[in-house]
Amino acid sequence: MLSYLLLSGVTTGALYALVALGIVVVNKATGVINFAHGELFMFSGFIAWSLHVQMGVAYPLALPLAVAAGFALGALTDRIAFRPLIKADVISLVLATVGIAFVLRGVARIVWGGKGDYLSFPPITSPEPIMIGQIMVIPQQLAVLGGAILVMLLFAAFFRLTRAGKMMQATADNSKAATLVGIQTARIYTLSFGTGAAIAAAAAVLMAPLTLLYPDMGFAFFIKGFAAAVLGGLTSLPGAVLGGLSIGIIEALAGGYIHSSFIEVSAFIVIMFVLVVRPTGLLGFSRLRRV
Amino acid sequence: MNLFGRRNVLLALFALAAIAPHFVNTYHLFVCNLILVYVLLSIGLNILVGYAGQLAFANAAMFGIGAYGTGLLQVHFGLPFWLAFPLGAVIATSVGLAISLPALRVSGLYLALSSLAFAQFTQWVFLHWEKVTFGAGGFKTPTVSFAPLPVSKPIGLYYLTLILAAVLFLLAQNLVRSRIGRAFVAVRDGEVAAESLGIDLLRYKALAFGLSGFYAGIAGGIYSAMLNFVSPEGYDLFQMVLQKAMVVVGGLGSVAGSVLGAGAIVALLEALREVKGIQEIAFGAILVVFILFMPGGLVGFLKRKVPGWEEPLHRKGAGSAPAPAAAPAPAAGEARP
Amino acid sequence: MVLQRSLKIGAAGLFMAAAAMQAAQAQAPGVTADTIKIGTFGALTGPGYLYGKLPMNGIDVVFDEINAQGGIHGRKLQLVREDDRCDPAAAIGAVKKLIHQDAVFAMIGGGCSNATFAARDTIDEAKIPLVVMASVHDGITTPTPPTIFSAATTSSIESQAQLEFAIAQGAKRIAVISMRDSWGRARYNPMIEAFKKKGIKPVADEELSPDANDATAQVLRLKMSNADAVLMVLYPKPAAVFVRDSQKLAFKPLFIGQTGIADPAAFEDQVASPGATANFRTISMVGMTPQDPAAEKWRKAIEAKFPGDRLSVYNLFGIGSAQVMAEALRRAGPEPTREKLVAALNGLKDFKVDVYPGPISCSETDHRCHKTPAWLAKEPGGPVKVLGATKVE
Amino acid sequence: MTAALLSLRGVSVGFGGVKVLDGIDLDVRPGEIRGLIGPNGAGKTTLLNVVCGIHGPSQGDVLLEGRSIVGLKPSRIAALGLGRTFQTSQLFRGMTVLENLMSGLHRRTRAGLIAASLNLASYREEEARAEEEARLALEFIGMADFADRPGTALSFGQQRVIEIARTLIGDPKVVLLDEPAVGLSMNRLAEFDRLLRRIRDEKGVTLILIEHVIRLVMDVCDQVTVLSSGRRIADGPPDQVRNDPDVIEAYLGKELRARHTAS
Repeated sequence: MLSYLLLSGVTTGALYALVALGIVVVNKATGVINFAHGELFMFSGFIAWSLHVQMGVAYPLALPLAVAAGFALGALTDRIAFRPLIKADVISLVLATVGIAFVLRGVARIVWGGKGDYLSFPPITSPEPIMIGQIMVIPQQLAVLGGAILVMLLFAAFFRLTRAGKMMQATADNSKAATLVGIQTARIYTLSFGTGAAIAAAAAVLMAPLTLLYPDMGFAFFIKGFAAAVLGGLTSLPGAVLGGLSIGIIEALAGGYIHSSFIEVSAFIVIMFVLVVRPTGLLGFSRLRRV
Repeated sequence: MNLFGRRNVLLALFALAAIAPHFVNTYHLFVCNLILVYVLLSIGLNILVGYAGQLAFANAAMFGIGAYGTGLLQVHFGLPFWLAFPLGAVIATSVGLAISLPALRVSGLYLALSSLAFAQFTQWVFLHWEKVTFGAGGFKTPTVSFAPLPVSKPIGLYYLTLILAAVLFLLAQNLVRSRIGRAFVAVRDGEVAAESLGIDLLRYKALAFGLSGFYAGIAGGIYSAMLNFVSPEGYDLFQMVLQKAMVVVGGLGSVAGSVLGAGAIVALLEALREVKGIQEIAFGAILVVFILFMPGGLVGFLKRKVPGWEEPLHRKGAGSAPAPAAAPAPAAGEARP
Repeated sequence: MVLQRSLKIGAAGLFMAAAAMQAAQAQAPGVTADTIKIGTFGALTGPGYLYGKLPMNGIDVVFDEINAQGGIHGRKLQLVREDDRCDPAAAIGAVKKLIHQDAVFAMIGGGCSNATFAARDTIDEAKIPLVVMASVHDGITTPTPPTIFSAATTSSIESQAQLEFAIAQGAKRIAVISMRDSWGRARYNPMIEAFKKKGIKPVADEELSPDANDATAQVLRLKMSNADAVLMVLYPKPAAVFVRDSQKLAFKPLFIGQTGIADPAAFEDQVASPGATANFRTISMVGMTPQDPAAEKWRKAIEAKFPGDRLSVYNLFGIGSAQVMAEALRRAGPEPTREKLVAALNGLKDFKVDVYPGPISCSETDHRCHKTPAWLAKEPGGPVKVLGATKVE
Repeated sequence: MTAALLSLRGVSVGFGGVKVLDGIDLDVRPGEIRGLIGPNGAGKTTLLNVVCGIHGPSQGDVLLEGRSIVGLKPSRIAALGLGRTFQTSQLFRGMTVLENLMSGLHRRTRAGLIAASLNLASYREEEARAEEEARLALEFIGMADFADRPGTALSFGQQRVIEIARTLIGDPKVVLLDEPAVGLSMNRLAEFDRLLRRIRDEKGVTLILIEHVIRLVMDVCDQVTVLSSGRRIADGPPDQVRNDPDVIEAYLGKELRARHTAS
């Protein structure tokens, strides 16, 4: 039983990790949380559905198109709800992204809400479960896990190796200094929001066969992804993956060994305690209070 | 004193609210009462978020605790509303105080998440502690009676809410202009600097959380009586978003702003009934546009446009007569970055 | 001669106009010489829109059809929608607005259980006729309200039927998996009552959240309990996750759904795991699925009025309840009052509605007018079959 | 010789194996203006943070009037009479200048929740006195005209001075000033010099001045302590410290020291 539960924890955790990665990429450069991240995820998923299922665009083309659409939506979010408010207080920023989330949800309800309650999306892999050792797994779940690790590695490399990545990192560390050395922080912010949403779009395409698509799916994923990101320290990519997997495993174990009614709340209880003990998450730097 | 100064506008609003029941229909009375409940909620939340600067997401949960407390004390112990109601507020206040403890260790987005986690936990308790809370189906509460007074329940409840909102408005208004209000703002604007002046962070964070819990508890008790029904749906994250929107739209760090914000958002939601099917889109878009083009909220706008509208953090003219404002002092609004 | 005739016509016309004016003055709120205003409330926004907005779309196409045929006693039906966001306070606000502000004559509505339940006092007080379209909470119709009638099978009816079906199929060890929201609890509580009445206990009682993406823990626990039938009180999404994970873990009981999953063809797609739905049966308060040839008329109507939409079971909820209301309005006569409408609703006996599996029968003492849910099944790859309708008392 | 007002006894601080402060001893007598200088990274600000209670020392003790204040909350230490200012402006942005000063009175006012929210007479009197006192404090620094402006609308130098006044109004026994003269022009510096002396002479407050502007330190301080790499390398009157070879080395490096002594 334990092995089943751990495996299911990992496969569910991979979903959360993929969402958390997008949240972290945005937070890393801008220091804010995009509360519309879940809706960007949902919306890109629906775009992919329309392309692939309705218009019959082949998968290898539908995926990059959806990712591009995600990027555009993310960049738009930056232009509308972040950049003009860069000096505003956090709560206004949060609310502005919440406003965007409402708009996206409403539009999705009008466009796709009448097409069925939960839209199904064909998997990229075979739908038949396969055996790994003693355990049956749905191949799509492995695709999600692989996707999460791939995105993590890709972006870790991106931040270390590419010029754009280094500039994003520098902006995150000290935006004033970054401006002084000639980095156009505004462009970096757009890039970060866009990239975060692009990750959300890729995540949506990978996950949709398992999660189905519906206009209100975003928030449930956002809150788990946010929790995973915070557990991982908000700016760490491996932290986001670790946070996501931890939440998945906590939920699976609580469900298996206590009762299924504890699944939804277990992660939140753990988070309340973890944050009291480690106020900046598991992999967060315990920053000195600076004046 | 300017004709459209703060005090006059608020007095006019109060007078309007006091005579409203005589010429509105049942539906409008319900909406007016709803506005007053949200006035209470957003004053409390503004103390916590606007003044003390704590990015907490637990206010809807405390609102729920107030409502459940008031309702359950009546249902389980047969207490009369008039006893259960203050007790419900006391329970919400204590929960508010309790959740301030983690707030001393975590701040910013971490506080946001831990309070969000607390809110989710509260929802879970409402749903799962069925023996006490009756679970997801909720429960009906007894109808409040204003027995010796010759008023119907909706009218009686409306005036009760109006009186409480007015009194608690004044108390909050006095409080934020005192050393306590200044301590809140000091904690918000610079924790380390505040401590260096001898301001105890734990004490003032706890006080802010406790006060917001108290206001939310009072609001919750009235809300349960208004609906005669308590169930978990009313205290979820949408509720939290509404309250936050009121505080931001009205003006962070302004008690009067809370009144305006609550009125504006409830009225907006009711007005949006006219655009069936796109309320979500309209609400979200209006929220974004408002935040973009009205920094400082409605009160920020009034401060810029209305000369008599001032919201100092001390009692004006309480000390020696203030030096004549001969110096070309810029208005508060212009100095905003 | 001509003059006489025209005088006659003129006099008749005058008389009719006067009568109409008199009638207009005496008419009930929401009724004019040529219109009847009907209100509807439910979630237009938020996840509850499936049970609000979509049934309302169904009401719309029924009203369009009736209006195209000249309306009811010459009056066109107008629909006024109000959003309740699935929230009790918003539902009370919506109903108060419909009654006191929009002054509707009667209502068809109610999507979310708690919201409608909370609004009941307001409706009872104002004595406005309401035909419930989708809310299933028993408290809406029990104890019998003065003016509320339910065209939806109430939760106790479906829950009881789910259990009886399992027993009839020879299940010995019956388990329950449910959502812990108001929709789920409205069905779960009467289900547990039904168990008690039969003198049996569920062998396992698990919970699954509406947004769940994994049900491994639940499946493992149910498997350990050796359940041979699982009563599912779930929306299609968690149900799909549950059935998929059951197949993955080789757990093959009889899966018994309810109206929430009343489209077995869509469900098969949602599960997307070949063969997983072989043991799936579901109860439904509508007797047809959207693919059914009998639903052709409604499919065309919905798709024409709401371009891009597809006919869904949720639309059918509204289509059914609107026809019940329309019939009652017809029976209430050319000078309708709310009292007459309530009397007409009370008098509905064995009224057949195409989308419902059984007839609608109301009485003075019982306003649960729809008691005949249907059983549906679909062999993987095959067509949807209606196994039959059971009348529950 | 009077007893020390503020004493450090062997204070060490380490972060992750790196010793930022190493066995610092320090005695500041009442009425003194003490300079604390040292090159970047010498540990000056860390020392200040230890005294104020923001970090605990890993070893050693800090005494205020002979009482250990280690382990007390910063707000408690402030209440015992230790004030400070910061390297960057820490005026509260949501307050006017006057309100900033009034918040400096926090520990000397008493009004509680009930008195304040009910607007009781006792509270009104206290509030009136507080405002009066804040205005006097503004006069003391010559900025009475700025009372109703938002603090953040002023120049950086003005903000620093207001911050000092905000600390002083709380009637501290000793105030730690963290680089207060950064960004002051030469003319202003002379004014500032006078202000510091007035603070000591008229208010009787002991000052500890952490400063990069060596001229100011040498002019105004009675005693100067020099830190380098977390250690105290010199302690004494300005003239003595100025010529201390270790100090010169710490500031200028070995090579220059050789040249310096040679010339």
